[in-house]
Amino acid sequence: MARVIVDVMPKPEILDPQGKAVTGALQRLGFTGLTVRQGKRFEIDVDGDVTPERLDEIRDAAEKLLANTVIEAFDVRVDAE
Amino acid sequence: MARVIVDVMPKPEILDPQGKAVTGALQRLGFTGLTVRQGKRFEIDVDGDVTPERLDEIRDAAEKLLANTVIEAFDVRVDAE
Amino acid sequence: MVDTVENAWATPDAEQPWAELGLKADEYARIKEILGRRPTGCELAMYSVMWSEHCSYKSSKKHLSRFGVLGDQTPRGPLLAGIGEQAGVVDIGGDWAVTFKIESHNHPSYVEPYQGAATGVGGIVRDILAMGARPIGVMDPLRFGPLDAPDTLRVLPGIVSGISGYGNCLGLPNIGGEVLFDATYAGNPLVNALCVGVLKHDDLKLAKATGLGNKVIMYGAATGGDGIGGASILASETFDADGPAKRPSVQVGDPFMEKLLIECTLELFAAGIITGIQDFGAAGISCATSELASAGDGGMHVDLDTVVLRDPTLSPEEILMSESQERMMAVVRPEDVDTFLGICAKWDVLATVVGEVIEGDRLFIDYHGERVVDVDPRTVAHDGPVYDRPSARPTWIDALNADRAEDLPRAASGAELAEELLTLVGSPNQADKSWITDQYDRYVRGNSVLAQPENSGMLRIDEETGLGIALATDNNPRFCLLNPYLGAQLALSESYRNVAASGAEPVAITDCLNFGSPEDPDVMWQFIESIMGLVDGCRELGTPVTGGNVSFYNQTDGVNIHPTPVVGMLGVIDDVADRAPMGFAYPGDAVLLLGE
Amino acid sequence: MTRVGVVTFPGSLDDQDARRAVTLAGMEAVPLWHAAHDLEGVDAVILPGGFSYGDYLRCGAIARFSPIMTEIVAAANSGLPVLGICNGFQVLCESHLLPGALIRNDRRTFVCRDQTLKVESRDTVWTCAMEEGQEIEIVLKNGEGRYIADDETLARLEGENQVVFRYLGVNPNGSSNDIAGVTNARGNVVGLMPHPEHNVEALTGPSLDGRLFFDSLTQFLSARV
Ligand SMILES: Nc1ncnc2c1ncn2[C@@H]1O[C@H](COP(=O)(O)OP(=O)(O)O)[C@@H](O)[C@H]1O
Repeated sequence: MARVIVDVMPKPEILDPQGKAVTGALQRLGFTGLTVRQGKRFEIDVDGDVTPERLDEIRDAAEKLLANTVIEAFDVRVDAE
Repeated sequence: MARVIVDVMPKPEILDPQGKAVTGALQRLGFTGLTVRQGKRFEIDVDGDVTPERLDEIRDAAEKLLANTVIEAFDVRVDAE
Repeated sequence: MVDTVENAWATPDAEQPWAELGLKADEYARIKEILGRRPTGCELAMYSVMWSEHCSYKSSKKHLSRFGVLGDQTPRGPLLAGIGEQAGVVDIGGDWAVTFKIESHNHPSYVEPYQGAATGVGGIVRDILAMGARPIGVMDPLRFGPLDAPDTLRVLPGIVSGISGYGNCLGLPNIGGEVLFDATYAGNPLVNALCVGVLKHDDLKLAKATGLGNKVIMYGAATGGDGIGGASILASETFDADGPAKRPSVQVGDPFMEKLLIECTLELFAAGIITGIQDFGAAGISCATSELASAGDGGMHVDLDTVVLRDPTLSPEEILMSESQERMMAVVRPEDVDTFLGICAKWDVLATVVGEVIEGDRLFIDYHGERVVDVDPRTVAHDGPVYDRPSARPTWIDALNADRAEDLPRAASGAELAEELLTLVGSPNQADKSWITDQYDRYVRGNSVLAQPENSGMLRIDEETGLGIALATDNNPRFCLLNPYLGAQLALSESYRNVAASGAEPVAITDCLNFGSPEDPDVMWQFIESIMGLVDGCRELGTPVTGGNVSFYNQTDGVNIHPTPVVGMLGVIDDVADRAPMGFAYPGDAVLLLGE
Repeated sequence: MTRVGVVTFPGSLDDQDARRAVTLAGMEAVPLWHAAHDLEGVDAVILPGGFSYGDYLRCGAIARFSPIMTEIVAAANSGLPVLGICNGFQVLCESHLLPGALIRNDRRTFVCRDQTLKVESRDTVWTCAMEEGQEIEIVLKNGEGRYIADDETLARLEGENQVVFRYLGVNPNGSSNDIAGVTNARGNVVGLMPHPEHNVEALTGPSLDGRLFFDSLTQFLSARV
C-alpha cells in the first residue's frame, strides 16, 4: 500500500489565528524565537500503485476538498518512507 | 531563517473522525480507494541556526504543547528546502 | 517612492488609477476641486473607499433620509442615539439602554462562506461595542437558493458554521434569525447579522475625536493586507515595478482576538478613560480617522509608521485601506495613556499611540517623515457624492400581480388536500430549523429567556427587576416582489407581532435593505417603495428606525434578487417572568383566534 | 460561607454563568484570574466553559499552562474539589488530572441541545447528592466533546466506577461508551461536557438539575468538617 501526503497551509498573506495563538503560547512557556503557522496534514493510503494519473487525481481532490484554495495552499507528494 | 516542521497525527489506534469524514466525502466525489487520516502540520520559523539543542527544544515543545501524546504522535524535522 | 503631498503639487498631471478604484470621472474631478490639486496616492485610496457605495450610501442616502420624519420617540422614551451613529440606542427604562443593529455580509459570504459569515458577525459586534455597550446577543437572518441547488450545498454549511464558530466563540447567545430558501438567492445568498448590546445611560460613547492634545490609539489585531484588492493597484502604480505582493481578497476572522477586544474595551470604558471610540469596519484606518476627526472639534495627526503591521511589505495606501478585522481606535487624554496601555496588556491586546488631536480641522497623515495626506476629513467622510438614481415602476409588475394564486387548481379531494398539506409542511421553508440552530449556543450568559423555536428571542437585562428585551427579524421576499411597499410593511408587522406575541412591547426597528443593482430603475423603485412602506408603517406603529444597513448589487448573472428589506424589531418587557412562550401550556386551556 | 473559585482564562465564556450559579446556590463566588498564582483560599474550584485561547490548537491545551493551573493541579492532587465544565473538562484532561481526551464531535458540527444524562456514580464530591441511576437534564453545547481514551483506560474507568455521567437517548458527539463525564480515582475532580450552570433557574434553563452539583458540594464539605 502506497501513501500520499497532502499538506495544507494557510497562504502566507492570510491571517493565521491558530499559528498566532501557538506562537504566543510557546513564548509564554519559554520557547522563544519561534514563529509558528498551523496547517493540516492528510495521510492518504492509496489502494494500488501511485501512478502519475493517480497523483493527479489526488491533486484534484486536494484542490476540491482538502484545501480551501481561497485562503489555503496545498502540496501533494508521495511519502518517502 | 531556518524552518522546522512538526507533524502531529492521531495515533493509529485512536478514532479519527475528521479523517473518516474526509474519506467518505472523497468517495462521494468519486475519488475511490483512498483512506485518509487527518492531522496537523506546524511550520516553525526559527530565529538563528537550528542546532541539535534547538531541535531538542522544539521536540520538547511538541511533546508538551503541540501534540497531546495521549492521543497523538508527532514527528519533528528540519525542513529540507 | 512615496507619493507625498509635495509631490502631488509638483506633478499635477500624473496619471492616477481612479477608475480602477471605482471612482467616476466626475467624482475624481470633485476630489481635485476639494483639494485644489490632484490627490496623493494615499488620499485617492481614502476617497475611493469612503466614497464607495458601501461606505457612502451614495445611491440610498437621499431615500434613507425619509426615516428622519419618524423622529426619535419610542413608546418607552426617546432614542439616545439614532441614524448616523454606529448603532441606534434605545432607552428601555430604569437606567438601562439597549443598542442594536443589523448588517449584511452577503458578498464576502458568497466568496468564502465560513470567513465571510464569521467576519460579518465580528463586524456588527464591534459596532455595538463601540457604542459603549456590552454585546449580549446575536441573530442571523439567512437567505439561500433552493436547498438542493449545488451552490447552496457549497455555501450553506460554511455560512452556518462561520456564524456558529465566531458567535459561539464570543460567548454571545444566538437568540433567533431566519432561514429561507428561494431560487432568487441561488448564487447570491444573503447573510445578515444582528447584534444587540446593553449599557447604562451614562456609558454611551460616541465616535468623535475631541480635546486638543488627546492621543489616538489603535488597538486589537495587527494590520495586514486584508481586503485591499483595490489599493494594490495604487501600490503597483506608485511603488514597485514588479507589482504589489499578493494581497488576500478575503478577511479571516479571529474570534478569540475579538473576545479579548470586547473584554478589554469594556474594562477601558469602566476605567472612564475613553473620550471617543470607533470600530474598524470596511475602509479601515481611512474610515476610522476621517470619521473620528470630522465628528470632533479639532483636527487629527496620524503617523502611519507607528501602525503595527502583520505584513511589513504593505504600502501606505494599503495600510490606509486594509480591512483587517478585530481592530478599534480610541481617543484618550495623554495622562490616561499609560492606564489604557496597561489594561490592553492585561488582556494581551496590542495597542499603540498612532496620532493625536490637533488644532484646526485638517487630517494630516505622515509616512516615513513625509506628509501623504492633508485633507478636510469631512470631505472624506461625509461629502461623498449623492445620487438621485432614476427609478421606475417595473413594467412587469401588473402582469405578475394579475397571475393570482387564487387561479391555481384547488385540491379536489381529501387525499389531494392531505398531499398538499404534506408538501407544505415538508418544504424546507416550513420544516424544523434545528439542524441549523442547534449549531448555535443559545444559553451562554444565562439570560436567554426565549430563543429558537420561539416567535422572538428574549433576553433578561436586569436580574433584579426582570426588565428584558425581545427581538425578531422578518421578511418575505415574494410579497416584496409583488408589492415592495406592502411587502416591507408585512415584514414590519410580522416582526412587530412576533415581539408582541412573546409579551414585549415593540419599540423600535433596525433594517437591512438587501436589493439588486441601484443602477436598474426597477430596483430603485422597489427600494424607494420599501422605504416608504417602512416609513408609513413605522409611523402608524410608533416605532422609529434606529439605523440599519443597505446592501445593493445582490444579483446573479445580471438578475436582481427579490427585494429583501429585513426588519429587526426590538421590544421591551418589564418582567421577563411574564413572557408568553409559544405552544400549548396547559391541558384544558381555551384556544382563541384573533383577527380575521 | 463556602467559597467557590471560578477561573477566567482569556476566552472563557461561561465564567459569569458559573459565578451566578454559585451565588444562587448560596455560596460565595470568587473570580480567579488565569495569570495569578493564588487560589485565594477557596473551598472548591470551577473551570468554566468557553474557548480558552480560542481553542485553536486543541481545546484546553494552552490554558493548561496558565499559572493558575499549576496551583489547581497541586491543590486537586491534595483533594481540593474541582469541577470542569466543557472547556474546563478539556483543560482537566490536558492537565492529566483526568484521563482521556476530548476530540471533535462525530457529527463535526457544534451541537447545542437539552441533554438527558444518567448519573452513574454518586461517589464524587460533585454528585454525592444525586441518586445512582438518576436521570437529569442538562444543557449540552460543544464542538469537541467526543470523549475518547484507549481501551485499557476505558476498562479501568468502567471498572473503578469513574464514569460519572452517561448520555441517555442520544449520544450527541460520539463519545466512547456514551461517556459524558468522568472523575479521578479520588472523586474530588469531576469533568463533564454538559453545563450544569445553565440549569439553575427556571426562566433561563430547561431544568433545575444543575443545582444538584452544588447540593453535592455542600453535602461533601459539611460532612468533612
Ligand atoms: N438562522 C437562524 N438563526 C437563529 N435562529 C433561527 C434561524 N432561523 C430560524 N431561527 C429560529 O428558529 C425558530 C423557527 O424559525 P421559523 O421556522 O422561521 O419560524 P417562524 O416561521 O415562526 O418565524 C425561530 O425561533 C427563529 O428565530
